[in-house]
Parts: sequence; C-alpha cells; structure tokens
Amino acid sequence: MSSSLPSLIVLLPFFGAGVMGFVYLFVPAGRNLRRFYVAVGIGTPLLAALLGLIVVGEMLTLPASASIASPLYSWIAIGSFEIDVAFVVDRLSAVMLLVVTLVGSLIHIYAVGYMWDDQGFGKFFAYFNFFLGAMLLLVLANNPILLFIGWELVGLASYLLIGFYHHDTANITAANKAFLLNRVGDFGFVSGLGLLFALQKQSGFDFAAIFAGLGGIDTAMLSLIGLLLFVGAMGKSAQIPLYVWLPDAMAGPTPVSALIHAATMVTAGVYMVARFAPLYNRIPDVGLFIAGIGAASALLAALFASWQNDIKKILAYSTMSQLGYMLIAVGLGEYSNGIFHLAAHAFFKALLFMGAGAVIIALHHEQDIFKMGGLGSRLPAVRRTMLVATLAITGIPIFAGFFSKDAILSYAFASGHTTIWAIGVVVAFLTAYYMFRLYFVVFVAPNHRSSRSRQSPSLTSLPRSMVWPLFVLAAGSIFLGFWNLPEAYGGSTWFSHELHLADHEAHLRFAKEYILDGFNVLVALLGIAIAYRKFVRPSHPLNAPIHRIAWQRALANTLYIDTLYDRLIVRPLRGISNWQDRLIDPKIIDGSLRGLVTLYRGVATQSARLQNGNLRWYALTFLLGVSGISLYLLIAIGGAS
Amino acid sequence: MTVNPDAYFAVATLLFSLGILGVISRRNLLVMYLSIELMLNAVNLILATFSRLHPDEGGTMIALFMIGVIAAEAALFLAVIVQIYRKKHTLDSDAFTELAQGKKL
Amino acid sequence: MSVVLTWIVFLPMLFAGILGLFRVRHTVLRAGAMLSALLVLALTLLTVVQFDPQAEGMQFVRHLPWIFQYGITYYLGLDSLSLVILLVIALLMPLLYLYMWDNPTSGYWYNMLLLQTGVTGAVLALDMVLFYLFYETMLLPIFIMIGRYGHDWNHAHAMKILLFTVLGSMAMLFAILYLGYAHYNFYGNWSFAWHDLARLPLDPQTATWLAAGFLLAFAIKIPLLGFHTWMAAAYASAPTPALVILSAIMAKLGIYGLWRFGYGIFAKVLHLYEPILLALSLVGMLYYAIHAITQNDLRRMFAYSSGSHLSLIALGVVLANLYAWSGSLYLIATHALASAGIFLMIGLIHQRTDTVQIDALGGIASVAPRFAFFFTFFALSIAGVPGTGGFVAELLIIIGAFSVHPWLGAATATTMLAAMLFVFWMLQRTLFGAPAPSVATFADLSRRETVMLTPLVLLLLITGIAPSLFTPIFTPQVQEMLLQFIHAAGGAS
Amino acid sequence: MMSTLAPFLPTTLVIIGAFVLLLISTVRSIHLKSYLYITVVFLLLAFAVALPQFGTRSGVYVLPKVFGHTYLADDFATLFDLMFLGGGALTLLINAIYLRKRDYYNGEFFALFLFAIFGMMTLAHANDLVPAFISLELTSIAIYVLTGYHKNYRGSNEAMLKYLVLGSFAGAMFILGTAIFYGVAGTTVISELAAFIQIHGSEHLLALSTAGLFIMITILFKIGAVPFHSWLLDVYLGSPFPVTMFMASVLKVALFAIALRLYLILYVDTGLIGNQIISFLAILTLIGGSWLAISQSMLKRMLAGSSIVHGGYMLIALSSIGLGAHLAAPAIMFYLLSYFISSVGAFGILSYIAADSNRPLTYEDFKGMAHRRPYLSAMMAISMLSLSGFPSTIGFLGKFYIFMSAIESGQFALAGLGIFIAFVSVYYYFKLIAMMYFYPCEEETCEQHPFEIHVSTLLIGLMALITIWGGIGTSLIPWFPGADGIISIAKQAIGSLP
Repeated sequence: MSSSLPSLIVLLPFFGAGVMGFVYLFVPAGRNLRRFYVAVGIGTPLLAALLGLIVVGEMLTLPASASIASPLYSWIAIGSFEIDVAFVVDRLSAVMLLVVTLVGSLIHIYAVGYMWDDQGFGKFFAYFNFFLGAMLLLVLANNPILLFIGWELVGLASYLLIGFYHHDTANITAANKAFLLNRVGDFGFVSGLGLLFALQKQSGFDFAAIFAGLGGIDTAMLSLIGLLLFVGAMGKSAQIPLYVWLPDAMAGPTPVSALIHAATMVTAGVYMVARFAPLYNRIPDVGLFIAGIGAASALLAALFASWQNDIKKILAYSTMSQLGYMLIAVGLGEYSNGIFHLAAHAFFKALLFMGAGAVIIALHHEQDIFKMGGLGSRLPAVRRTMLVATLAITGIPIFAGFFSKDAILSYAFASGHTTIWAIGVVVAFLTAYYMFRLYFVVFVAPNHRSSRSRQSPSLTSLPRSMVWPLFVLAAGSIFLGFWNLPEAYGGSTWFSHELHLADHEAHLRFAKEYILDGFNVLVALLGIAIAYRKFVRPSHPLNAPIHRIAWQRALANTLYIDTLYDRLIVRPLRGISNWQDRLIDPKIIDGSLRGLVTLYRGVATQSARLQNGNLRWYALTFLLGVSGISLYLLIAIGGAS
Repeated sequence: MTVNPDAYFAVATLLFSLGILGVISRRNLLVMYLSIELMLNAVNLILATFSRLHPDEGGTMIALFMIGVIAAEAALFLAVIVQIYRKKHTLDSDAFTELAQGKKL
Repeated sequence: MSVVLTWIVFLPMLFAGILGLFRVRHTVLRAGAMLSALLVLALTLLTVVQFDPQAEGMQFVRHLPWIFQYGITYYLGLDSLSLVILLVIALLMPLLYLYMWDNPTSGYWYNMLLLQTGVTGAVLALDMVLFYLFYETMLLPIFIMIGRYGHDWNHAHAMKILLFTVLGSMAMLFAILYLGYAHYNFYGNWSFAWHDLARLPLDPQTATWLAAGFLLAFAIKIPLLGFHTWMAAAYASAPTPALVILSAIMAKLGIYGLWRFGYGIFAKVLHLYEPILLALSLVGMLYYAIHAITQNDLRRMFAYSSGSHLSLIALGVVLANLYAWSGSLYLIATHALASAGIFLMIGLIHQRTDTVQIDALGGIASVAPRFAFFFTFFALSIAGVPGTGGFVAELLIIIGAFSVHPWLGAATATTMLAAMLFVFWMLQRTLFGAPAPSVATFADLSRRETVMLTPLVLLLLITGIAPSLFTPIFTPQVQEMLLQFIHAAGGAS
Repeated sequence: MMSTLAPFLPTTLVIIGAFVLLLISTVRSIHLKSYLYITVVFLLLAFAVALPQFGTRSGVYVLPKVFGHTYLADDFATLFDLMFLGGGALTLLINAIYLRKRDYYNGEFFALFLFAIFGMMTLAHANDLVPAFISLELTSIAIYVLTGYHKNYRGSNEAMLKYLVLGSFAGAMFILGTAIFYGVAGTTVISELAAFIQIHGSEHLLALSTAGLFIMITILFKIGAVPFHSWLLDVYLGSPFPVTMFMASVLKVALFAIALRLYLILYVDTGLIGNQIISFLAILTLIGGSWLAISQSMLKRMLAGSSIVHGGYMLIALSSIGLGAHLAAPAIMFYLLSYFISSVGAFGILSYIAADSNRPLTYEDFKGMAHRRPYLSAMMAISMLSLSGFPSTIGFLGKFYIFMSAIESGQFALAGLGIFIAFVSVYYYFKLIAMMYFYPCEEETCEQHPFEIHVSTLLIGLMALITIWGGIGTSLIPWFPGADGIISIAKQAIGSLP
C-alpha cells in the first residue's frame, strides 16, 4: 500500500530547518525568537515521531513482507538511470524510523536545556532538524541513490554541528577531519553504487529491482561491490581504518554527540549492510570480512576507551566498539540481532552521553573524569540513570544490552566463528571495565585529586528539560530487551521475527546458551570488580602520577593513527602541490615556452642589428640576394634542360 | 666594318660588374654615383649593340630614353651630395648611419 | 522567429553602440546595460519556451549569405547543447551588472556589453568562420578588462592570456580554412557550415592534423593539463565580472567547441585518440585539485578548482556515453552557477578587505553570518554536496565512467575527494576561527548583494533537488548527438 | 575623338595639375592650405573622370599610331588609377595638420606629389617595359625628392641618399632585364613578349628568365621583399610622415599593379619564373619582416617592418597565382585595399600626434593615451587590430583571402607560416594597444584633449569605420561595396587583362 505520511515525515524536519535557518539569518535577533525556535525545533521532531508511530502502527497490521511506499516525484530519468524521490517503510526502516524520531525528539528536548544560553540557539536547531531530516531520508529511501544523498547530508550536518563552536579552530579541524574521512568512505560507497548500476541488466534502480537483478552479476564483481559499499560503512560507522574522526567529533555540543555520534548517524553503516542483506547473503566471505573488521574495531576501541580520561572520548570509543558488535552481527548475517543491538544501543548510549553532558554542564564544561568524582550524591538523578545505562551496556541480565549483545555472541559461537566470539567476550570484559571505571571515578570514588566539586560546591542546577529525558531513556534501556526475549528465556524473539530480515539460521541447545550467557556475565562482573578494585579501593592513591609504559602510552594516544595519516597522505599531497607550484608550472611548462619566445626574440634582435645603416652593406645584401636567386635559377634551369 | 658583338657584350658585362663592385666597395659617394652611372651606361651599350643586331632601331630609342633618365638621376645625385656635404662635410658613405637600428634620434 | 537569435546576439552590442554614441551618464549607462541584459534574458527564456527538445538538429536557424565567393554564411542556430550555455550566459549577465552596479568606470560596462555579444555569438554560430570570428573577438574585451581594470601583474597577464588563446585559435583557423578547401575539393562547392564539414571523408592523417589544430585551440581555452599556465595568472588578475565570465562561460566555450566541432567533425580521430584525452582530463582533474591545496590566493585556488571541474567536464565529454554527456552538459550549467557565485563572493571579500590572501582572512563567520552562509553554500556546491546541482552532474559522469570501465569509474569518482582537498581547509581559514584584523569591520551582505546571490543559490538547489525539471530539455538531443558520434566514429563507442 | 582620348583624361588632369602647381608655387603669397586644396581638387577631378570609365573597356590601345602598343587602357589600370587618386587625396588630407604645422612645405611638394601619382598611373597603364621603367623612375625620382624634403634634417637627407643610391642601383637591374628581353625577343611590349615566349621560349629559356628575374627583382626591391629590404626601415624612418605614409600605402599599390600585370601576362602562363622563387621570397619576407618589426621600439620603424611583412603576405598570394587559386589576384588587390586603409589610419594618427612634437614616437609615448585622447586611441586600436588581422576588421578578411588562396594552391606550409607570422604580429601590435589602454596617464598631461574636428581627424575616423565595415563584410548599403563586392570588382578588373 502507499501513503503520503512517510514523505511528510521526511519533509517536516527539512521544513523546520529551512524556516529556522531563514529566520536566524534574516530576522534581527531578539529574546522572543528563542521561543519560536523551541516551538519549531521541538515541534517538528515530535510531529515526525507521532506520524512515525502512526505509520508503524499501520504497518504492523500488514503482513510482514509488506511495505508502505510513498512516492514523491521522479528525481531524474536518463536512459535506464531512473531515480524517484520515493520513500518506503518496511519493517527494517520502521525500526530505524522509530529509533531516529523517538530518541531524536528526546535529545532535541534535552538540547533545549543544554543550549539555552548559547548565541547560536536558532542555528543549532536549524542544523539539528536538518540532520534529522537527512537521517530520515537515509533510512526511508527506497533506492540507494536517495540513501546515498541522505548518507552525504548527515555527514554534512555532522560537519556543521561538530564545527558548531567555530571560534575555536580545533573544532573546525575536527569537523573537517570528520567530513573528509566520511567522504573517503562515500567515495567507496558511490563507486560501489556506480559499479552496481553499470553491471545490472534490468532498468530501475530501487532496492526491489536491484535485489531482483542480483542474479545476473557474477560473484567476484558482487564481492567487489559489497566491499566498496562497506568502505562507506567504515567511514560512517567509524570502523578501522577510518575511525579516527569519531573521538575528535566530540568537539561538538554534547547533544550532537548523543544524537549523531552515538544513537543514529554512526549506525547508518549497520543499517546499510542490513538493507543490502540480499546482496551480502550472496557473498558470505565479504560478510566474514565485515565481521572481522567489526571485531577488530570493537577490540581496539575497547582498549582505547580503557586508557582515556576525557569522559566523552571514552563514550566515543565505546560507541565505536558497540558498532563493532553490530557489524559482527550483520557481517555474520544475523541482521535482526544487529538491528536489535542498534536500537538498544541507541537508547543507552544516548542516555550515557546525555548524562555525561549533564555532568559536564554541572561542572562548567569539565570533561576530564579524574577532575570529577563523588558527584553521585550531588546529581542523584544523573547517577541513577547513568548506572542503568552502564549496566545495560555492560550486559548485565534483564537490561537491554544483555539480550542484544549476548544474542550476537551466542550466534557467533553457534555459527562456528569461535575466534570472533572470543574477541567479543574480551571486548565484553573490557567494556565492563572501562564503563565502570568511568562510573566509579565520576560518581562513586571518594578520593580524587584536585576535585572541582570539593572547593567549588556550587554546581549549576540542571534545567528539567535536561533531566526527565534521561528517565525515559533509562526506562527504554531497561525494558527494551524483553521485546526480543530469546526462546531460551521463554521468549519468542518477537522483534527479530517481526523484523523479518533474511537472517541466517543457527541454533544452540538451551543448555549451551545458558553456559555462554553465564560466562559472559561472569566476565562482565570480573571487569566490574577490577574497576572497583582499581578506582574505589585503590592500592595506590589516584593522585599519584601515573607511570605509563610504551604500549599504554601508545594506547592513550590511540596508536598514533592520526600522525600516520598525516605522514602518509596529507604531507605528500601538500608536497606535490608545492612542487607543482614551484617547479612544474613556472619552470617546466612556462619555462620552456618562455625559452622559445626568448629564442625567437633573440634571433630577431640579432637580425635587426644587420640594419647597421651602412649604405655599402645594404648594397651588398642586395647583391647577395640577386646572386643567390640567379644561382638558384641557373641550377633550376640547368636541371630542367 | 663588323665586330663580333660578343666583344661589346664582354665590355658591357665588364663595365656593369665594375659598377656593382664600385657601389659595394667604394666609400666615396661621388664614386658610388659614378659606378651606378657605369652600370646604366653598360646597359646602354648592350642596348645599342642589340639594336645593331636587330633590324629595328628600338634599342637605340631605349638608350636615348635611358640617357634622359640618367640625366635626371644625375641632377638628383649631385643635388643631394652637395646638400649632404653642406651638412656633414664628408662624402664618406659609412658616415651616414644615423637611421641605423638602435640609434637614438 | 528565426531572427530572435540575431537579437540575442547583437542586442548588447547595439546598446553599447547607442549608449556610447551619446556618452551617457553612469546611471543611465548601468540602467541601459541592465535593460539589455534583461531583454536578452527574456528573449532567451522565450526561446527556451519555444524550444522543441524532441526535434532533431538546429532550431531558430538563421542562414544568410555572407562572403559568397567562399560560401561563408551568417549561420546561427540552436540545439540543446548551445541552449544550456546560452541560458547560463543570459542568467549570469544581470547578476554581474548587479555586482558592478556602483562601479562608475564606463569602460567596464561597455566591455561587458561587447563581451556578452562575443560569447553569445560564439555559442550560436554554426558557420566555422563566423564561429572563429566570435571566438576570437570575445577575447578583446577580456584582454582590455584584465589589462586595464585588473590587479597584480595585470599587464603581463593580459598579454599572456591573449597570446596563449590567439595561438590556439590561429591553429584552429588554419584547420578551418583547410576544411573549407577540402569541402570544395570533394563536393565542388564552398561551404564552411559545420555540418557540411562534418561529413567530409578526410583521410586519417589529414584529419589528425586538423583535429590537432582544433584541439589546441580548445585545450588552451578549457584549459586541459599542460595548456593551463595562463589560467591562474589570468584569474588572479582579472576583475571579478571578467573573472566570472572567464570561468563560468569562456572555459565552457572551450568545452563547447570540443564537443560540437571536435566531436562533430573529427569523430573518428578523437575516438582513436580517446586514451590520450582521457589521460589528459583525468590527470588534469587531480593535478589541478592538488595544485589548489597550497594556494594562498583565493582567486588562484578557485582558478585551479574550476580547472579541475572543467577537466571533469572534458572527461565526461570524452567518455562519450549518454550518462557522461548528460552529466557534462549538466555540470557545464551548474558549475557555471557555482563558480559565478564563489567568484562574486571572492570579489565581495576583496571589496571589503582589499585582500584575497587566505592567511590574511579568518573569522568572517562570526562577523557576517549571512555572508558565511552563502559562501559556505557555494563552496559546498563546488565540492558537489548532494542537494546542489553539481552532485547530480558528478554522479552522472561517474556512472557514465563506470559503464565504460570499473577502474575508469573509480578514478573518476576521486573527483568527490578532489574538491574536499582544499575547500574545507579554505573555509576553515577564511570563515572560521577568531576574526582576523582585516575582517574586523566586515559588513554583512547588503540587500543588493543578497538579491544578486539568491538566484544562484535557488537555481543550484533546484537543479540539485529536482533535476528532472531540466534533464528532459536536453536528454533527447544529447542521445541524438551521441548516436551521430557513434555512427561517425565507426560503430564503436 | 573625345571617346578615344577619354582614357587619357585622368592622367592628363594629374599632370596638368602638377604643372599648374609648379607654376604657381613661385608665387609666395599663396597659403599652403590652398596648394593642398588645389592638389586635392585635381586629384578628385581625375577620380571623378576615371570612375565612370571603370567596367567599360578591356585591352584598348590608346592612340596606337602615336604610342604603339605601349599605353593600354583597361579596367585593371582604371581600378588602380582610382586607388592612386583616392589614396593620394586621402594621404594629403589626412596629413593636412602635419603639413600645416611644418614650415618647409611649399608648392613644389604638391607638384612632386602629383608627378609621383602621374608616374604611378602611367605605370599601371604601361604595356611596354620601357614606359614602365620610365614611369617607375618618374615615380621614384619624385619620391626621392619627397623623402629628402625635410632639407635641414639630417635623417631626411640620409634617407634620400640611401633611397636614391640603392634605388637607382636596383633600377639598373630592371633596365638590364629589359635590354635582354629586347635582345632576345626584339620587342619590349609585354603582350608581344608573352606571345614570343609562348612560341620559342624554350631555346632562350635561360636568357629570358634571367631578364624576367632582373625586372622582378627591381619591383621586389621597391616592395621591400627580403633580402632586398635593407633600405626600407631607414628610409621610412628618415622621411617625413606624409611621405612615409605615401610610400607605405599608395606606392605599394602601384608596385603591385605592375607586378600583377607582369606576373599575370608574362610570367604565369609562360612559367618564366617558377612560383617557387616567389614563395621562397615570401617565406624570407615574412620571417625577416616579423623579426624586424618585433624588435623595434620606434613606432615608425615598427610599422616599416610590419609593412615588409604585409608585402610578404601579398607575395604569398602572388606566388599562388596560376596554381588553381581562383581568387589569388583579387585577394592581392583586396589586401592592398585593406592594408591601405588600416595603415593610412595608423600613419595618420602617428602624424597627427607627431605634428606637435619633433621627436620620433616610441611605444612609451603612447602610455595612457586612452585617457588623454580616447577617440584617437580607439581609432589607433582599430587600425592595429586590422593590421594584425584580428577578426571583424577588414585586415582579417584580407588575410583570409590570402590564406585561402595559398591553401587552394596547395601551399599549406606557406599558409601555415603566414598564420604563424600573423600570430607573432599580434604581439607587437597589441603591445601598442596595451600601452594606450593599460597605463594610467602621467599627472601633468592627464586632462582629456577634446576631439579636434578637422578634415584629417574625420578622415581617420572614416578609415576606422571602413575598417570595421569591411571586416563585417556585408553589403547592406547598395552603393557601398562590402568585402565580396570589392572582390568581385577586383575579379572584373583582372578579367579585363589580355
């Protein structure tokens, strides 16, 4: 069936963005404007969420394979390259739709409080709505080109929002880095699309047509396409080797980090792979590669996170490693679990960021966790919600993370990829460690060096709009898990069934599953214990200088990856450019031309010097001319006769 | 009496070449003028000879015209030589290079 | 109806003549110029309305004898290829006049009027000699504008662009004359009309030489890699209106010539030497982009950026399939709009701060948000961000490249990275960061300037959001041209 | 009777005018201006008489009993007569201001001027080598004197000296050639010579071609073809502006008149001089001329050098006559016209500006001209464009016809070289435009001179207009021929040759 609601959902935020942007640029600033911004900036996402719920409700009444199409107009039609601006809501995009709109709305509300005193309030909400629209465009697109447009626009939005505080050049640098690395990914993505289009036989380029025509393409090419598309996912979902932008992206305001760099945009890669499930099901080896990348990224990120002091960077790396989990899932072909983890993660990671943001605001933009501490008593609401989220991400039973993550791990084990499973477990352990390290140091640990909160007891009181979204999200993080309760616990994996994706099937006997889950929980508890031992009952006081050995320092500096990129790519390019500027253009090309000109001029001047004004010389040249020609004539005629 | 016309041609050629040589090698303007006259008169000689070889008198007529032209040139030559001598007190042709390339006027 | 093109071409010249005859005051002059530009725009839109995309061949044809001994004719005509460029010219001119509005130098205005006649004529002329006439004549106002009203080293740079371009067009002239002679040899009557020359059965060697003559002219005008050393110089010196014409229109005329005459007449040869052209344009695209990285002069930087885009357009033309050609044609228009916008804004920066050196600028965004928004928008549309027309065009060219060969496609797709290399760095250094002393008193966009830039923004958005509004205008005839080319090139594509 | 004498009328009018001027020039009281106008009146009268005669006859011997076959009246000659008369009048009028501002001009100047034109006209009419030589000498002698007319100026004297010596030196070649022709063929009438050579040219081939060559060499010398060009720069530089203009424009036309006649009647059909000699000389002339022109700082010298180059262009067309170029000879005549118009414009402006100052004009003197004299600068720019063969000027069409005929005759290399030289010439012509337009004017002379309404300036303007008009090349106005109209007139003239 078709409906115009999905298009409306996509267009609303864009509309809001346009209106607010226009007002911000062309209407002289005033106090009352802020209310207008709030109205539009919150209204559009909420409306979108409402409509989203309606659409999804509608859809649940339909058979699982059905989808709600919403064609708008024909974007371009040249030869067999016919792209429509058309949106489709099927089960997969429905999940994304809900996640994006609901979590997005909550973060918008949160942002009102967070950004209230900022000069660029209107600009912020314009950007924010713009992002929301772009994200919805991405998830609701019914053809890869439209998806790609959304894909690039969210990148643009994240560029604008990372660089939101543009007085500080460092932020802009971070923004540039983010966009550049995303563009590198997009380069791969668009190459994949182009190749796919060039190879496909049938006309029409929406997902249905593509998947129908996959049979006509040989597997080698398909693998290439799959890889190229995944390069895009690497960029967007901050996986090895394109992940370096994510930690820097924390330069943006915290709501941005929560919405874009935790809940929605970064998961686009996962969504894309799930969306292309029919493609990836044909090329399991590429899927394995994806899973491998995911596992590696998860491990690396967890290690980094364990050595960071900046609260937001810790969360950023944890996001990266959670994304690694999701990619393991989709790579191994259990898309629904990946998507489920995505949804769950959206909730608790958004919650974590917002809590962190609350802390940061409360401490007047202090981000080093070792300068915090003992906040538990002062910010009880934040503490509780943060604890919930931490438990969720750690994978403690009954919390959402437990079900989503363990589903992934047990499947990995079941499908026989034990190494990946092992890595997953190690990451689970590390996750527990660094998350509780964060939690303990910030909220619990009584002793802390140079605590701001001690000599400055005045904490900024948080506006209510910043607090109650935390509780909503906390509730989500707790109860979301039961939607997808596995059979082992008497559930029916309702979510996965409803999601109706082309999953690979691999089942474990319940006993095995209990053992695995128990093991995971133990590992998590171990991590918590170590964190507790280290930071709450420390053997040595935390304020003693930390001696780090080489690998620790390397980890703290994220393995000097940035420097590597700088040395390998940026500097050579600038070198070549200088070289062109100094050598090739002026010296070689222009130089040779100038040489020719100079030669001609030189000869000319020399020949002009023959005009020495001497009468006899002139007569002589005349005579020479005559004799020369006569000679030629003689020879010519001699030859003739 | 008949003389082989080739002798006349030989003399004419000699005169003409002498004239050319004079123009090129001599520096005194008067001598240059002289050499040019020499060339023209060599041509006259040739013409006269031809008109003897041919039945008609065209050649002689041409020679007469030529003498007229030569006279006109002579007038011009002498005039300019006098004028130049008044200006520069020399008849050395090499001295007149004011219009040469790169000279400032 | 067939006279409309004649009016479009000669109206500005006519106005220049009349206004110059009465030596009018500045206010009258600018009003007159604007009037002429708007009239031309109206006429152009009229032709667009009456234009029939489905029809084959030229429309609005005007064909009169000119020099009958050699069958040279006054031959104007229009197809979708010329229509696009014509439309761009007609759209840009009023905006340029808006930019120059307060400029009292009358020479400026007269030159612009004559320049419009020159470029328009070159787009519409279908007789080779007539084309050569316009192609060469339009150089004169540019020469005067750069040399007389330009900045830094303008005299030398004016001479440079003049000599480079004249060298090229002289080579083309020789080829043109020879073609006419060849036509006389084959068919016994004289003609310089391009479609007559197109069906000449030339022997390969001659054809190669003649094609080289044409290519030299167009390669210099575009400029392709190796023929480009005049570009940065001229761009750096040219006053803003001339600069816009240079990058938005004149360079496109090089492409147009390559397309219409190169591929129209020498299909076989160009098909034979396709690899060389591919290499030239592909390498050029990256070469210019990399060159732009270290430029400190905004004009030079975007000179190289537009060089890079023009190489991309040329690449699309060389690829010679439906997507690539449509993309190139689309990029001709959209890049014209984008580069016009960016160069106009650079001109505004120059007016406000007396410098276009990046390291002397910075922090404009915090002083002039509106300016920053427009500037960022144009920069992004240069970088081909979705939602702007540039993205559509680049996507089409990339797809076209992929349908030729995967690696070619991948190489072409690097254009997405090419612009990234410098655009964002440039934005960072000019707009963001702490305000530099030079921009301390940086005025935000005035109403006139906003009016001047808004059409460009809107057009870029529309072309990006709903290309289907425009593509039907040219797609059928592009397909037609493509078929002709493939047929002429001997079946292969 | 009148009708038989009609062809004489223009020539006679001119010579009468010459004598009249000689007579009245002894009278001191007459103002220079009246001399000038008398001369112009005579010229225009002759022009008016000659104009209707065009297109009436071809190859009519006038008074054969008196002159034999020496004096031929045909459209070819008439057309050239018109050029001489009109050109002479233009030259004088455009230089009126210059002449007025100099003290050393008097009646004889104009008498000599008319004598020179008379010589040219008879030269155009001559069907016999001897009259041709005599009219050539007549013209030359008159111009020798004109060259040295600035008596108290050393340069002028020197110029006259050089021109005189070398000119008569070269003239000897002409008469030598004539003598040999006479000796071999027994006649000096061009058409009869042609007939003779047709029959038994082969046995005396060497002698005949030597003779033809010598005659040609003299003409080439006067045209200033490399390597016979050495006198040209110095003489142009040394002689007064009007005379330089006269030499550069009208005299060249006259020389090409005789060259064309000789070439078309005598050389082409008989193959006496292979065209490769001419094309070789054309190459030399183009290259050498451009070398000379490009390395000058004085404008007069530059224009002299460039006039060598333009001679080279016409040699291209000359060499491609008879090789299947169907418009070669008309191309030369059109080029003569276009070059005449443009160079008259350029020299006219030079002399107009030089009228006030005595120093020779260099590029530097034109810095910022456009600010001081916008109109003159515009006209100068137009003539520069036309000289460099820039499109939409008459110069471009002239070059176009030349190159076309070169290509038609299969001399592609020659055409290529010509185009390349045209490219080089762009440099030294546009340098002047750059000087005029690109530089701010010096402070003290910054005020704008008013446009002096005067016959010379108006005529210069007219020249500029014609330059553009001819370049656009349409024939919108019925009685004013466009480019193709001129070409067809020239074709008719050529067709009238025997």
